[in-house]
Amino acid sequence: MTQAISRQELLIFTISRLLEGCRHVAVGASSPIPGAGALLCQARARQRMFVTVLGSTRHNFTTNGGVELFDMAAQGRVDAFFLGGGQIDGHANINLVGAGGAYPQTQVRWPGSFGSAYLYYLVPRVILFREEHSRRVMVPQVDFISAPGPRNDGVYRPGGPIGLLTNLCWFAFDRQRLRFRLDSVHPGHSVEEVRDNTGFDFDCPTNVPETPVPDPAILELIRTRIARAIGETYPRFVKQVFPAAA
Amino acid sequence: MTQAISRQELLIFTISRLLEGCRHVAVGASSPIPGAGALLCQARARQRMFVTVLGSTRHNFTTNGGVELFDMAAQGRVDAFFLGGGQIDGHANINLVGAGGAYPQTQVRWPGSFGSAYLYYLVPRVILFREEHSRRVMVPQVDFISAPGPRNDGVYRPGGPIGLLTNLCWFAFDRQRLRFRLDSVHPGHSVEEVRDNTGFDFDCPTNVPETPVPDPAILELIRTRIARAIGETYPRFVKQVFPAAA
Amino acid sequence: MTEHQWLEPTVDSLARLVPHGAMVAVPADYSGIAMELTRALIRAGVRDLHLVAVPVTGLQGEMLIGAGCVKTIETSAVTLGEYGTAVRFLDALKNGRIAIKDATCPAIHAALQAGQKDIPFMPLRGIIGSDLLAKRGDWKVIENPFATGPDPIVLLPALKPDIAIFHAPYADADGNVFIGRRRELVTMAQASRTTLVTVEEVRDDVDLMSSEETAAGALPALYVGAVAVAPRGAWPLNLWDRYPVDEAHIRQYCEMARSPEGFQRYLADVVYPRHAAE
Amino acid sequence: MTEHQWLEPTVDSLARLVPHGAMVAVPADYSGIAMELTRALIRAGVRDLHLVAVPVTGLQGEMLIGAGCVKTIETSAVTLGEYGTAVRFLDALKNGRIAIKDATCPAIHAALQAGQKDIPFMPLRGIIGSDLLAKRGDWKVIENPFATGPDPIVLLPALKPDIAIFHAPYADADGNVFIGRRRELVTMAQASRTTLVTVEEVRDDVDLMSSEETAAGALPALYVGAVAVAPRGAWPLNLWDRYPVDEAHIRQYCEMARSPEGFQRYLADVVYPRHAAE
Repeated sequence: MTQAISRQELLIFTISRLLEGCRHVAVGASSPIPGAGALLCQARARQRMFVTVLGSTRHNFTTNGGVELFDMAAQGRVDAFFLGGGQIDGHANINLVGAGGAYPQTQVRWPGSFGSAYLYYLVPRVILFREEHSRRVMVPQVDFISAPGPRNDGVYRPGGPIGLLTNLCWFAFDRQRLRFRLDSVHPGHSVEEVRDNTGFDFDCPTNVPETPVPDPAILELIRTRIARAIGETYPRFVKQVFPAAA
Repeated sequence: MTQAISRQELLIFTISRLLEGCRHVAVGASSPIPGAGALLCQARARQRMFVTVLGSTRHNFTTNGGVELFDMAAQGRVDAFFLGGGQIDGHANINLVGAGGAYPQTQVRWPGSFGSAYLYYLVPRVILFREEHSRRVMVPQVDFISAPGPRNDGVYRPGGPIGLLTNLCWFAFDRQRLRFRLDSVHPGHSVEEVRDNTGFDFDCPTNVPETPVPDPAILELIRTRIARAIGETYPRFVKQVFPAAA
Repeated sequence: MTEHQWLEPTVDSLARLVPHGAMVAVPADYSGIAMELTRALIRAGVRDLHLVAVPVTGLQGEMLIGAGCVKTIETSAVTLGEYGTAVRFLDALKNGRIAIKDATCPAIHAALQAGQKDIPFMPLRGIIGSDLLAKRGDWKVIENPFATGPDPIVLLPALKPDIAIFHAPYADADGNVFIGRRRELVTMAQASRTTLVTVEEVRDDVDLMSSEETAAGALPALYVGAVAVAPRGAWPLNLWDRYPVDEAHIRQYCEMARSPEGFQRYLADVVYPRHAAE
Repeated sequence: MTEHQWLEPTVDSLARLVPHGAMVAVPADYSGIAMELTRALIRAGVRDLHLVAVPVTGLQGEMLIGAGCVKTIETSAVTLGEYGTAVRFLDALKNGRIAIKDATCPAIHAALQAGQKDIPFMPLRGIIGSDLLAKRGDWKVIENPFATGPDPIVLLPALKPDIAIFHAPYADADGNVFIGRRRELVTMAQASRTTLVTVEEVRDDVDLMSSEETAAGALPALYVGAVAVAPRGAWPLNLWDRYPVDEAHIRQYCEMARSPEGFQRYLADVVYPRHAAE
């Protein structure tokens, strides 16, 4: 008997759908779900697809040091990447530095901006991924802009966000209107729940579809081959989420 | 019985004297005599000394590709280098491109400027080395400046020429006066011969000493260990000049 | 091995080559962290370091900050990853005991590459519109002189640390250091005035420069000021895939480092005893 | 080996991936010259190439120019070294059949590094006062914006070739290419839109990415558009220290290339027959 589809499995599947057609997907640190999503997409791709998982030995195609991923991104050789944020606002600005108080002595301090202030401009398909969907995270305006959302400011920017994936829903980012649009709500959740937990305005069609779920064959693939593959880099995650594959 | 000191041996020894105290000497392409001079200096040095011979596998301390030597030079990690020229003038301008006619369709064309237009500015002890000492080479003014001699023009220039070594003599370059000064004439040659074969003005003291020659122990070292070492990169040169070591 | 001029007898003697106030570059956890040397720096009481994380730091930066060795930290992140929060870093930052130059990873790499080439600056895409730029007085924006229309671009001043520090599997008989594909270590070393390296061992039977295969993964001795042997010198962190992270120990650290007193106890228990034993 | 999507059946089919007018980057003789591919390009009759020598060229550039494949050459030197003069190059230059962008080695490296980072330009020291700068309209001089006083510095626009081409000992089962410490090949490949490689062999038993030791000397397959097997593909040049230069052959070339007719005879004797045999 098949277990119910877990939250993580839905997110992994959704990410794999969002990555379709990519030649090279890179996944940053502390990102087991995006990593698994990229590996799932790769497993189902018809063309050759490269996946770079930061911290992996096996899924690592760089030999030129830490700078290579960034150079690749500038060269147009990274089709998709993932960014998160302690705060995300309705203009797709993201904050990975801190909240409250006066910088640098903010009340809350997160690790720092990592590569966001660069990759966000250059990777054509940036997926904002933040599991926690609350008004604490989804704010009207971030306190510190680690990386700005797209603006019509003349700055060289071949890349940018395609949307924001959370535990509740998938927002697509509209680069014309510079706003999020609620594109699908995950099974078991509602538009009202999304609205209640989002601090920024977003566009919302009259009928919001439900986020598609993986079919049994894909689910099986996630639970076996993909779980084992991502387990190389994230053993603890796999132990917790896919105990059978650990 | 010791053979007479050859022209090449005198040049090798003179170069080794000019390199004393260097931590790292680099030698460019097609430079067997500078290479041998650097290796002789290294063999006699009291401190650790690095010698990079372009084209050598053994005497090569770079692992970062062709750019590394140039980066090293900028970092102050190359103490001495050698440059030549199809033409050299009295302001220490050097021409490795061509002479006569209108660039690029010059009557004579040499291979090109190589790294001269960069290393000449950055390496503190550049030794101009050109065996042929004639009015064809030592001209009043070069037809094309591959790399300019030092000027008081405010351009960042920690390096520059210390002098010019030829088959006839050693000219020191005076960075105050921006002129060459005849410092020594090789045994068997005279100040008059130098003057007759030099197309540019230079300073000349009343008494010009003779260029020192290597003692028998050093000569033996050149003819054995140094000849074998440079033979890795320049077998033909060694076969011709040091047949016993080839 | 006493014939090696470049070999320091102990990690503590290596640490004494780092002067107060030095700008010190350290790699990210995946590149080999000289943790034993970090402990030796704390034992030596080094002060006022300008720590440059290439491009982020974790336990090493956290401990140096906690021990009061750091005046300024330049980094794209300070994180202990899944093990917890870098509490000593947060505490020092909040209380104004350290200055921070918040950066983004490629900017640190690019600024070091400028140092490596000894060019005064390096242009880099992105960054414009980020508050990072607003908070850093040292990054400039110019119009790209090669563009036909308006095209603002950031210029980063070169980073030229005094000293680069890392831990590697081994040095060969000539002092060349095996770094594999961790080429950020090459950039760090070349951009810095000198480099201090701890290694698991010195392999007198190896000449890394003797073949293309081995030379490809070598940092030439020319860049290395001094080396000291430190078996398991990255502990409690991992050294690449040579040995794993000591997770239990790092969890213990995180537990103790929650309070200043706990951190001092950690120093007394873990950092200082080795010194007494020497 | 037919399962390798990235493997072209012949060097001639690889050559057909180079369009007329392409900007093609080639390495210096010490880095592995794809001479069999060069002959295939001549056989294919490719025209109007913008050849970028990284940073100098020899027999490869000379032959491509002699055969009329090149419109512009960008290089720091064209030289056959001790074997003689590059007569076909000199002849084409003198008769205005090619344009030349004279450069200096570090400028070509730096411009490619700008291409590798996809930044629009790279500053570089030196050059000011050289006639190279005067003859090139594409290099600019600005005042260093970080200096307190006057400090002119050259900016080089990024070089982004369409195709990088070289010869290497082998590709592994995944199409990763062993390049040892010839890291200019990495810069070339990353700066270029794609890279075409000839190799002595494909080693299906090797996974270069599987260890730090071997990954250090690998160009990842991600950058490689296509590979063809060309045993002794650098002939008559050497491949690193794998096989030596065929000195007798190069002397024969130099002898024949003295006249246009002799060069045509060389093409007929050496370059075209291989095609007929396929």
